[in-house]
Amino acid sequence: MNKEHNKAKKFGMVIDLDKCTGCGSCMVACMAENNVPFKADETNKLDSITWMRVYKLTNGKSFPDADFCYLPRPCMHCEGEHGHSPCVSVCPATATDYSHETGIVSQIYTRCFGCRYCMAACPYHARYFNWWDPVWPEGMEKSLNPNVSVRMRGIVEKCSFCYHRYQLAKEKAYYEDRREIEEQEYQTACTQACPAGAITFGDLNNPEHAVHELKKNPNAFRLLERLGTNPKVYYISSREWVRLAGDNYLRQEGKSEKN
Amino acid sequence: MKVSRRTFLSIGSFIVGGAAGTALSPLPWKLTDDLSIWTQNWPWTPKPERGDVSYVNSVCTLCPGGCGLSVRKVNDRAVKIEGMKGHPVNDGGICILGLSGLQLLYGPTRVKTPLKRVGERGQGKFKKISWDEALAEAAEKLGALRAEGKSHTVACISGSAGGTVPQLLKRLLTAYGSPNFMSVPTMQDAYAVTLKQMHGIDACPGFDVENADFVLSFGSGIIEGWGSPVRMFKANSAWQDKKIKVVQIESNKSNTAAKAAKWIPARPGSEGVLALGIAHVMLRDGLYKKEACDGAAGFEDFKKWVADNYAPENIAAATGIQKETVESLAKEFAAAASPIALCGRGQGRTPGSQYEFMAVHALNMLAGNINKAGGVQIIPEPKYIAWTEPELDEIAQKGTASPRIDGAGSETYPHAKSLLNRLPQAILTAEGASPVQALLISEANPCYTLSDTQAVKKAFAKIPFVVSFSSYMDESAQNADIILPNHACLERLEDVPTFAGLSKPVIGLSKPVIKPQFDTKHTGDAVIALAKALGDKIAAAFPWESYEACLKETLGDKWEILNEKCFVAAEENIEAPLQFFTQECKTVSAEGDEKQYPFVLMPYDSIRLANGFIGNTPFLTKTVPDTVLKKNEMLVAVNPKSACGDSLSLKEGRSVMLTTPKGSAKVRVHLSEEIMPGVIAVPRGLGHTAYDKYLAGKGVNCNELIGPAEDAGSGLDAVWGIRAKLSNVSI
Amino acid sequence: MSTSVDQKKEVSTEVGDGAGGFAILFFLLGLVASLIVGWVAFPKLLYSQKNQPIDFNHELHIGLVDEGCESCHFFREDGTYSGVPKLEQCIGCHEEVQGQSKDEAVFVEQYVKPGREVPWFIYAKQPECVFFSHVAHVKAGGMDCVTCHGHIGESSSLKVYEENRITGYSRDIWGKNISGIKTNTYDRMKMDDCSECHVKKGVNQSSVQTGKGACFVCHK
Amino acid sequence: MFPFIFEWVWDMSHIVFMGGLWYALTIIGLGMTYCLIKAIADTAGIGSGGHHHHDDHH
Amino acid sequence: MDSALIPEGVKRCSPAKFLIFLGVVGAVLLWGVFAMLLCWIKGLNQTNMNDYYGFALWIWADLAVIALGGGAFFTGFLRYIIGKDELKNIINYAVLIGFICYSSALLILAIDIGQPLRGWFIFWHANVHSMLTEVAFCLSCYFGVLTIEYLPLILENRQLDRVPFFHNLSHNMHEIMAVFAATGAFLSFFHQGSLGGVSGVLFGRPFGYREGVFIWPWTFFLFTWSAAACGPCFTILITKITEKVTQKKLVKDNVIELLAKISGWMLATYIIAKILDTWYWASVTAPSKGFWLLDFYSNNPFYGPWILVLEVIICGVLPALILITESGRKSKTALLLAVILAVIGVSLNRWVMVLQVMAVPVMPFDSWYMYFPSWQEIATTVLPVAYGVILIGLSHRYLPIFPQEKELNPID
Repeated sequence: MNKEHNKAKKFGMVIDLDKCTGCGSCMVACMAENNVPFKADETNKLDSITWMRVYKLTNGKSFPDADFCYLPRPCMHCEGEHGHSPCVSVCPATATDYSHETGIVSQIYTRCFGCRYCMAACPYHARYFNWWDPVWPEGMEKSLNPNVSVRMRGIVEKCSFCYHRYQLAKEKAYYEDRREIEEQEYQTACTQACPAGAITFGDLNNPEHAVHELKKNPNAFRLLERLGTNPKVYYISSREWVRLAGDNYLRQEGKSEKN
Repeated sequence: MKVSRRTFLSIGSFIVGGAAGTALSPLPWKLTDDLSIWTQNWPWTPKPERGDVSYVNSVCTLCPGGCGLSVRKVNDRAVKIEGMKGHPVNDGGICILGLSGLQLLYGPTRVKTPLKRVGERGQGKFKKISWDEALAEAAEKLGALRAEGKSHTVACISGSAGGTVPQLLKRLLTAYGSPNFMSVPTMQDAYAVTLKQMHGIDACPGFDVENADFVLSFGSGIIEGWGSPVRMFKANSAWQDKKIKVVQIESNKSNTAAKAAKWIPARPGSEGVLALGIAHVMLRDGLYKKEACDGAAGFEDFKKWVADNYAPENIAAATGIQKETVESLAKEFAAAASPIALCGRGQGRTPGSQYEFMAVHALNMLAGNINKAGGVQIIPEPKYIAWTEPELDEIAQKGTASPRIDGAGSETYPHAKSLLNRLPQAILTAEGASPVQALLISEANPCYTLSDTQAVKKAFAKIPFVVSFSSYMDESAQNADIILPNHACLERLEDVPTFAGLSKPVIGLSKPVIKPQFDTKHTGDAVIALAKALGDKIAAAFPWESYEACLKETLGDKWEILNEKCFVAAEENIEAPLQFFTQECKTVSAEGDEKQYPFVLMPYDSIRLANGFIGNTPFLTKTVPDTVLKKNEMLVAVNPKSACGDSLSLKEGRSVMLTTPKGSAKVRVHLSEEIMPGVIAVPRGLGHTAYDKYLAGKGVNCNELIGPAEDAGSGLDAVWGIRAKLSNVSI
Repeated sequence: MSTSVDQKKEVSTEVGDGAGGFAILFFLLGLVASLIVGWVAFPKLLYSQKNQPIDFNHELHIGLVDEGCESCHFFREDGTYSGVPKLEQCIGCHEEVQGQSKDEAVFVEQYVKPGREVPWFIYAKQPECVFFSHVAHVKAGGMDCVTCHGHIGESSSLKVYEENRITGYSRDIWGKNISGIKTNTYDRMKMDDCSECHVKKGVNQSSVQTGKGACFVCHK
Repeated sequence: MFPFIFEWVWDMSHIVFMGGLWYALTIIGLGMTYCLIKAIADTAGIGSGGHHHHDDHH
Repeated sequence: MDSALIPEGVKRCSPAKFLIFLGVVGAVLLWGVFAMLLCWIKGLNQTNMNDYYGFALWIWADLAVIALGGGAFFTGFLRYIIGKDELKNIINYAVLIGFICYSSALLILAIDIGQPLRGWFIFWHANVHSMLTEVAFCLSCYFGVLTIEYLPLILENRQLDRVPFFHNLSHNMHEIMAVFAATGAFLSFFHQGSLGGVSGVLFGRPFGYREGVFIWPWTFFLFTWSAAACGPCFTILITKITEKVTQKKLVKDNVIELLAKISGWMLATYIIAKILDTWYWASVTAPSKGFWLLDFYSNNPFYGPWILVLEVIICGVLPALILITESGRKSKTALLLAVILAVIGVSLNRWVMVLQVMAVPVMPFDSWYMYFPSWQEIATTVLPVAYGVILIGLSHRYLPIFPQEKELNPID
């Protein structure tokens, strides 16, 4: 291994649900950055590709005690045990992979042949299938980003933590004879766009990065931790019911467990 | 035919040999490989071209927010809109609409060349014409009207009143001889009237929300797009960090209410009463800032009036809020060091009730926060456009002296600058020919955004000549006779004065990021060309050779810095003496009979639905939840406990007829615990009939179900809802 | 599997009359024919031949510039690679026709004067799914151009561009040799060639699946 | 699938999996080759003389 | 007309009747082919699958036909390895049914994947950690074995058998059939198991996830076992149907009863293991992930607890009891009922292990969604059935499938 690759990074996110307003900027920033296609009718949310999806969580109570909260869900880039995230090990053609260097679950779209096993494996529904050919209205292909390839029909895709931005940041660093990049040089499109500043992105292993401290917040939790997926996206909420909505609990289990 | 044994054997051997040889050659293997590579490079899957990357700064004009943009380009393509770091309004953040702005720029809904109507009005049948033809035809029509002495029958609707382009349009009308320049009213107009009445000055409000430590919002969609959206999102995050209490008063649990520390679901329409109830407690218990209020004009009368009429126990029935809640709210508000009360419902795109604005503003005055940190800032109107008054010929003098069609500035509504909401009625009630013989529409879509759209369309049908400057084929452009398409946002140069409740307003410069994609013309240039074609004194009033020259001259020493930074600070706040009021305004109630219409329908705003002149982009519509839109059907939110008669049972997803005194529409029911029983929440921003397949035909335009409610105080549209009923869909 | 063979009568196995010889002859005929089709005709049919719009003399130019290949194929300030030069880089010297060559005249007349970019065919163009960082290889990795691009810099004329009719790839990606065998590092530019070097040098060998590079090292 | 392919790794999982696979393929392949060659030989009258005896199987 | 092709000593229906039969079933086949082409040309948007139901009708059909095709490997195993000689009278048909099932499974897989032209990547770029890789490899290899087992049968056609080379080839293949059968049994064991592993290893899907040994979850073994138990039941069922349609007795009762008896004991032991597995999963595995049994079955209109009762008790315990008792096997009605229930049971098990795994929401704020196949999915699923019927028709008409047919139906 070259020296510069010795220090393993673990890119992750901390999303402050108290700040998240559910405005959807992260979703659109992601679509615009990553050339996500759209159809005339996208109201069937079961076949609508949104790498970043904002879920609405409700506390199930009646008016006027009803409460709700938004929860943006990118790919969790699960580490599982030693990088065996739920989706990576099941891919029969090794089209998706986990990198120990960055902690990112990567994918080769051109390798994927569309068996959808990874989608079955992902409990977060973070993976999407291209049921249709991606078509842009005439003229609108001009807005496509050349740093991300357009995915063809018949394959699976998902959030990449805007890995191309990492590649570009590294290119700039190499040009300037640097081996490391700064925290601000690699930020995902959703993080950058979030008008509420609710998303923080960085290297969870690096004490100098903001996420390193934020993830230790006593109100921080991850989605479905009990499954052992070991996700790299953390959420913060001051509301207990929201924190409890992040995982499944048996009826007899005290609600105090996650205080 | 009997194949001989030998032939059979030979052919067989040849085939076997061929198969063996083929297998030993690269043919099958390379072909298999290449076919799979073909699927990886299907020619119909776009491959975006790579190239030089650059960033161009500009300012967003898709809403009044005035955010700074940083647009990423690859060669000559704009590929991504991002927020400008260091911009005073948004500092790197950006809203969902701004992010998808390239879809408007490159989208199929653009008007690509000047168009002339060939079919019936509203049919959407146009033919392409050249710019020369289009301008000549418009000038000829306008010239003819002027020659007939009907110059005052020409009106103009502009999306906003500020900035050089609206001012050029206004100047054109003045020099031509018409007083009828109208802008699309928003809560800013209601606030302007409020400030005029309560401080006696012409000014705009600024809200120093960043420094407030208690926020009392009367239905303002703080994170729904109110004010300058990104700035408000950032303020909301700062409040979360600093644990600042926000109290949201609203019958529907909006996103703002969900983020607020406290949600008070008051009866819809009673917000003003509630504000005065709070004022009552503050005055009664001496909790107001005495040094600010004592001795102010009308204070004693106000005090007595409020004491007599707005005791918390007396307003409980009207507001549905218990006495104790009002008491504690008043105490908390008064106890805060820098509290602020906000109003303007939802995004504040409709002006609202004057009574409510004044009542809420009175709370700010009582709290002594006028022109204080964390309070309401009184900011003068922008003054950088200082052109010499145009010289008027005889026709123009006569024309501009005639009364405005909308009644703004008349004795009844002396403070109003324009009352667009009164225009359709004025046209429809006029005897004989329409009082508007020609209409220019710029950056506005009245056929979609005005209340009672059916009436608006009827009124439009009576106008013989309509010119649209729209960049997009919207509902109003579709009803025009001639379309003179403007460059879209990011294609054009334009000054963007941004107030939008900013405590430190800015003047931005929207710079062209890319070359115009189609055969469009800057509206500023089109106006100058029209003026030149009309000749004489009208032409003389427009001495500039182009819009760019005009803008450069207008901005003077600001030009250079604007070009460099894209923004400069506007004027600082000004002194504002307090003037209290007593019974000048009345509350606005929902139209319709309570017995016949058991529900109250309220439109609600969502940041994911653009509801103004700009229509939703495909990306935006993609984010709309399936509890709002399912296929082409709109869902309205209703509390499952709502009483709606025996004949109808509310069920999730059920199709029902929603009827109001203004019209009816088939919608689906979304049961929600986040809304007060008896209220129906209808999303604003759906139901377009124009645009493209990504927007047209989805849902119902709520403005079709709601009629305008003229505010007795300001004359502005104060409608906030209407009575409604739900019934079974007749088969 | 037979269970009824038992009842079968004996079957003659006589072939006789030299049919066996015929069979062998036709077998060989088929074999040879298909081998010729597969090895000779097929590659000819598979690739279309395209001449570059104008010829270019690398050898001549490299003698005139100071910084070798990077003089024209340079890095931009953000570290991205500029690739094939744009017209503006050539215009400095080629505003007017230089020398006698016919291509030179065509270049100036048809491209420089109207300001039209030359639609070069790029031999080494990787497909859309590939992210390749020149700066990582040249600056950080210290590699030279020849390793991947061969001795194009020493050529005095541009070779014919061959394009795969099915995939649209340049033939240089798969390699000139139809069987895909390479003898030099620059004979082929497939994923395996990238990976071979990466494995040897130990670059980004971080995949949990293969212990080699993960997808996003080279793919986008 | 083959050692020269990118995804091939010389580890236990590959040895067990691919070992099993190639073992099965080899048996199938060898079995079929044997049958074909023997059938050709039988037909050409080499070896057993082309007449097999029917009592050698059931 | 085609009498020269029909095996000696048996009677077949008239060519006209046979052609009508082919025409009717062929029309259904063409309908399926049309739907298949739609899926290939226009893409999988022709189906009602979505991002929540990424595996749907087809994968169920795949798993089901493979389980039902298990009769081939298990009967082969019993006949060649264990030495149950009587089974030679049904092995041909078991092989044919297996061949149909497996070729259908491969065809469905080729339609089901989003990029059929890249399907070979599963072999080339194989990820040996994926259950699906194991499925693909073993499935295709085993299909090869089935072809090898089916081939001599084709060569025994009266006309083909006259060609000396074919005759010799068929003879030689028969000689070493035990080797192929053993390899087939080995491959089958693994791919039936790995199909079970497909959902068993999904640790993000608590409904499907099972603990197990080494890399194999319990479902791995349960799937193999259930296929061995229910596959022969399917063979019996199809044999009975064929007898009904041809109005002839084709296999002697003692053969059927032997197979039924073995199936019965396999089913009985399987269902005990299945109950143990369910119990352990419901009381240990699932609760550790925050679910208890009824969380998986309530709150939705379709996947109720009935599905568990039907699968385990009615279609598991009941047929097992019938088949392990001699009177049960001897009664024609009871035997038929038992094999039908067993076939339904194993199909239902595969349905649950594919569709319900997808349907159960894992994120607490997610919902149950229902799925209804589109006509294209139904047509492509019917396609292999039509193909199977045609192949059975052709094979029965022209090949000596049933060794006992002549004896049982002597021609006067």
